[in-house]
Amino acid sequence: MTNGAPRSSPGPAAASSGLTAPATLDRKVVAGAVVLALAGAVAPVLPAYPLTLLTQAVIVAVLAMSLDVLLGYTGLPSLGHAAYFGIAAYTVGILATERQTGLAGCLVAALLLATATAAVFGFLAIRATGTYFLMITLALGMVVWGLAFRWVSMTKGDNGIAGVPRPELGLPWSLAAPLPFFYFALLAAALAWAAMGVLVRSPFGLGLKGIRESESRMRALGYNVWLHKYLAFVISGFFAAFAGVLWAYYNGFVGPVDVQLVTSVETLLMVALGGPGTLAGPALGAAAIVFLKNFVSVYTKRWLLILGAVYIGVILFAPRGVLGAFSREPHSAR
Amino acid sequence: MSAEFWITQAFNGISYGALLFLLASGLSLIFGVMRIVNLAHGSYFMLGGYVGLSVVWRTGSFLAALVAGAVAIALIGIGMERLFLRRLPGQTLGQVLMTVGFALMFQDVALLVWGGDPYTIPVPAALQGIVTAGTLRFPAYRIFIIVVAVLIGVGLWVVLDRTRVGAMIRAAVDDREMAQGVGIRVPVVSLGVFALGAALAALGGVIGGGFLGVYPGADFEVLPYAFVVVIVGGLGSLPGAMVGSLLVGLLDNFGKALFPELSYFTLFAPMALILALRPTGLFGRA
Amino acid sequence: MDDVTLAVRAGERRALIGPNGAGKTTLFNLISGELSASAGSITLFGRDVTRAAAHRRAALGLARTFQITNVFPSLTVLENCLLAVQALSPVKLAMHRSLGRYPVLHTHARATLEAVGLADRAGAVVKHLSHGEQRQLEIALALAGRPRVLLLDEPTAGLSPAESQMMAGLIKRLDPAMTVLVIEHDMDIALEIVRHVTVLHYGRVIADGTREDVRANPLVREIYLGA
Amino acid sequence: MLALSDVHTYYGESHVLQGITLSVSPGEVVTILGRNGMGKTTLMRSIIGFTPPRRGRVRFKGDDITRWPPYRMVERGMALVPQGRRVFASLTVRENLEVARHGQRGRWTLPRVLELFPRLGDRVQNRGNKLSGGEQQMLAIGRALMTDPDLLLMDEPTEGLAPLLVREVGRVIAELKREGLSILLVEQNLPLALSVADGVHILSRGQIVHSSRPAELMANEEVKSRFLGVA
Repeated sequence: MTNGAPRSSPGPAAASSGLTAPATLDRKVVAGAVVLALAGAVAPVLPAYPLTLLTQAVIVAVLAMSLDVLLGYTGLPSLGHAAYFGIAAYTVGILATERQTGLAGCLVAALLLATATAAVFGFLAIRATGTYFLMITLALGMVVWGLAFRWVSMTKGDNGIAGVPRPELGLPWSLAAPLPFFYFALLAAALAWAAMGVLVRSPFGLGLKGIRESESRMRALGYNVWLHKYLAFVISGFFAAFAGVLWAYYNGFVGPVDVQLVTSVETLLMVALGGPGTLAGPALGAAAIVFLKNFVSVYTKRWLLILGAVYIGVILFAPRGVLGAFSREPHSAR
Repeated sequence: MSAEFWITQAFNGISYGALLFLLASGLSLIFGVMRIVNLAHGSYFMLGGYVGLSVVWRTGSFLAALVAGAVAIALIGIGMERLFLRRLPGQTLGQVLMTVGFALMFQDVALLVWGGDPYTIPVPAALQGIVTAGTLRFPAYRIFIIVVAVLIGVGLWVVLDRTRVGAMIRAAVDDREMAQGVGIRVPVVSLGVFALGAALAALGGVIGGGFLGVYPGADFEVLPYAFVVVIVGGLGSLPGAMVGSLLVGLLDNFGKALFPELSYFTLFAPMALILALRPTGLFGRA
Repeated sequence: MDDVTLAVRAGERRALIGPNGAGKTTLFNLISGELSASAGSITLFGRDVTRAAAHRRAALGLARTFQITNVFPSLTVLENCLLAVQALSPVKLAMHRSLGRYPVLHTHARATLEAVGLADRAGAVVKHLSHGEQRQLEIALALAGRPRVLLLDEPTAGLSPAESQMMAGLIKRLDPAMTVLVIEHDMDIALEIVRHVTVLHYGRVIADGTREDVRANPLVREIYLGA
Repeated sequence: MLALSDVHTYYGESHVLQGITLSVSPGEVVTILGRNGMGKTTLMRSIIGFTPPRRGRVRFKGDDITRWPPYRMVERGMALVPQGRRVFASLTVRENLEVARHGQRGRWTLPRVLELFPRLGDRVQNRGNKLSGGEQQMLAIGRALMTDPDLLLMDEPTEGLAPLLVREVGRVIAELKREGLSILLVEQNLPLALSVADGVHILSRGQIVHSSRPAELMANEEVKSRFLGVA
């Protein structure tokens, strides 16, 4: 009832979708489709290395978009998102190398296992808000990293699982070759993008944005806020797992690095860089970081230093709209 | 398993918990006063160890290493707070990303300066012995760690609970805005707490360097431990950091000894349980 | 709050008044479920809801507005209203189809905006609205679910006199079957809307009756005017 | 002592104070009246620096303090008794008072504050969160006095207090006034407000809509009913 209490600041500026004007929606979809088609068109003429990076960017973009569903749309900053990505990647790695399981089997098992983990973790994390949510997701993410690192009989520990074979789909082109695999990844990413795009524009997706803006109002309107947040958490984990499956096939290797804290934070950076709550933005942010990391590491050994500076620079110099969205907690806690 | 096993493991757990306390108490204090989630806190631990190492090499004095490590890292902390973090009040995500940026840069700088090889900080001869009690053997250095942690814990408690400065810090934790409204220079208090937290982590790094060693990657290895301590104990609570450190130290040791492959699981599962029952930790307030 | 007993009949219009800190908003928070009562019971349409979560009470037909405007600032006016419209329907959990495929929701949302006079602002982002328009939206969100009981917490807070008059008109035009409980400081406005007034002071009901009764009540006069 | 000229304050986009001009002379008690949500607390927050004004100036003892951090205002001799008391929950009564001690002049000391509020004397070792509402209010006032102020900002010091305690607060305000302290008082309890005030302003929708002496306001039924009353 304090009339002097600072009101929580508004959410991201770029958040409102083209919902009210179907024309804008179409234009966005068209723009996205054009970008995808363009990527598909230039791929055959690209040299091997840029094509590899492009494939990587496409896959990581799915991971970044999955986090955006949670962070940008629902307002929940997860610091353990690599967990679902990593669990799926490990599942594929282990099944494909030790049991020669095919694509369908790997995909189903990986999505199930990672989504189930998200369902358990979400149950623990959704109870907390603000900083506590951040720290709990961090700690839960570390559980997965710890297992990857220490459960040597299952995960081969620090050595990781190498030689993950790419699936054979019975097509004339082998996915072992870079170009067919790129198209495979592109198609998969487009599907994931479309699915998440529909999700955030659906009635449920609007509910998520409402939660980001005001939980108390949502409760008063009759929403079960917990349920919405929980579903968003699990769905976000599902799409992260989808990216993890692609990653395992792309990289041919799965190791603790895929589930570590820095991977989770890097995904946050991609979302923040591209603009939370836009899907396309985080996808572009993902591409930007992937290219930056790889190009810089070609020219200098000091790429960590530069990447660190990028983190700090993004926070200091990115327009306030990009991060202002997250200054929700009034800093005079009462 | 023999009683000897249990006692030795418990002792190891407690001494590791003592080291964690040095790390986590600073993290918890910083969070309490400034609401900053500092992901560079593990870097303070690692850099403290490296600075201590260089000082021992140069001077041969362990004591000088402790002092130099703490002071150097306190200065780094002051620079980070004053020049960067202060620009992001209340922006949790921005703080997380920025402190990770610093952590990556520190990691690279350490690699540049000290190389990729692991080192151990040589400890004074007086701390190298073994204390025996019947058939039990306790390394003197681990006893030293416990003593240091107890002294620092008591010191922190006395300062926080018994002095005017401590009351000012607690006032800033309770209500940052109103603390300014009664004339407390909260920005100065914050800076001091940040420097103290960084210095404690660095102290932990130098001491830890004597038995865990100093090596690249130590920063992100200890960080989750510190976070678990703070989460379990409750953000911003000194007693919470004490109890949390002991709990985590014991769980980690017994976990590693009994279920080596699942040792992280044995550490984090109880944490999850505590959180499910008390989302703000054992001693935390909402 | 201290031992408040209040019974409101269906279709009744009642104002809740009292000095700052008298517990009016606290009472609303108890009724809507934002807070839970430590003792006593709250009954809605004959059903005990004392321990029910806020969203369950809303599902029973209870809606409220907030004293400090509580809307969704970076969404458009229409999106705000759609959120309220879909709130009590299972559609809110649909995630496989875009919201544009549910014309019924849009029709209902636009009708609600029409009712509060915001139809021409449907596409505007809420944070760019004037304060008065945001207060109108506040009401629209509560009305969109076609509630049976409506709690209005200072609907005219921060409005200019002209805007307040408009708001009063809007409230008077509400479906007469709807029960309305309103916290209002501006007595002129309150008395235009309601016949019954309850006065709270220090978390207790100190007067209850028609506006004439309350106006003449010496205790009320003393609290407000020291006369 | 204190002078505000054309102060405008915003919360985000919302324009809460719309050009406030007022002043408090040494030794004077000025009261701000007005209903809920009219900007009274925002006014206090703007003066002490919690929510600095976006436009306009605040002058205090000759200095332009508009953008000073709150602790500097306090060091200069301004103190706040905030709405909702906001005593430090984890500090004892004694500590709550001690952390606020800044003044060099020593007019207010721990014993003197305890003399003014005997009830606090019995509870010096209790933590802030163990006090009753009335005791918290006493502590909030005592804490403000410990900073040794020349100007006291009091934001609804009787909010939610039982009638006996309201009288107690009234007694304290009168005593402080006798000591020569300048006070800017926000109050909804009209009898109390009028009994201590030298001047009265009514705040409505972020603007001052009426200024007069207490006696004039007492006699002006129209203004009272329009901005304050029920009748």
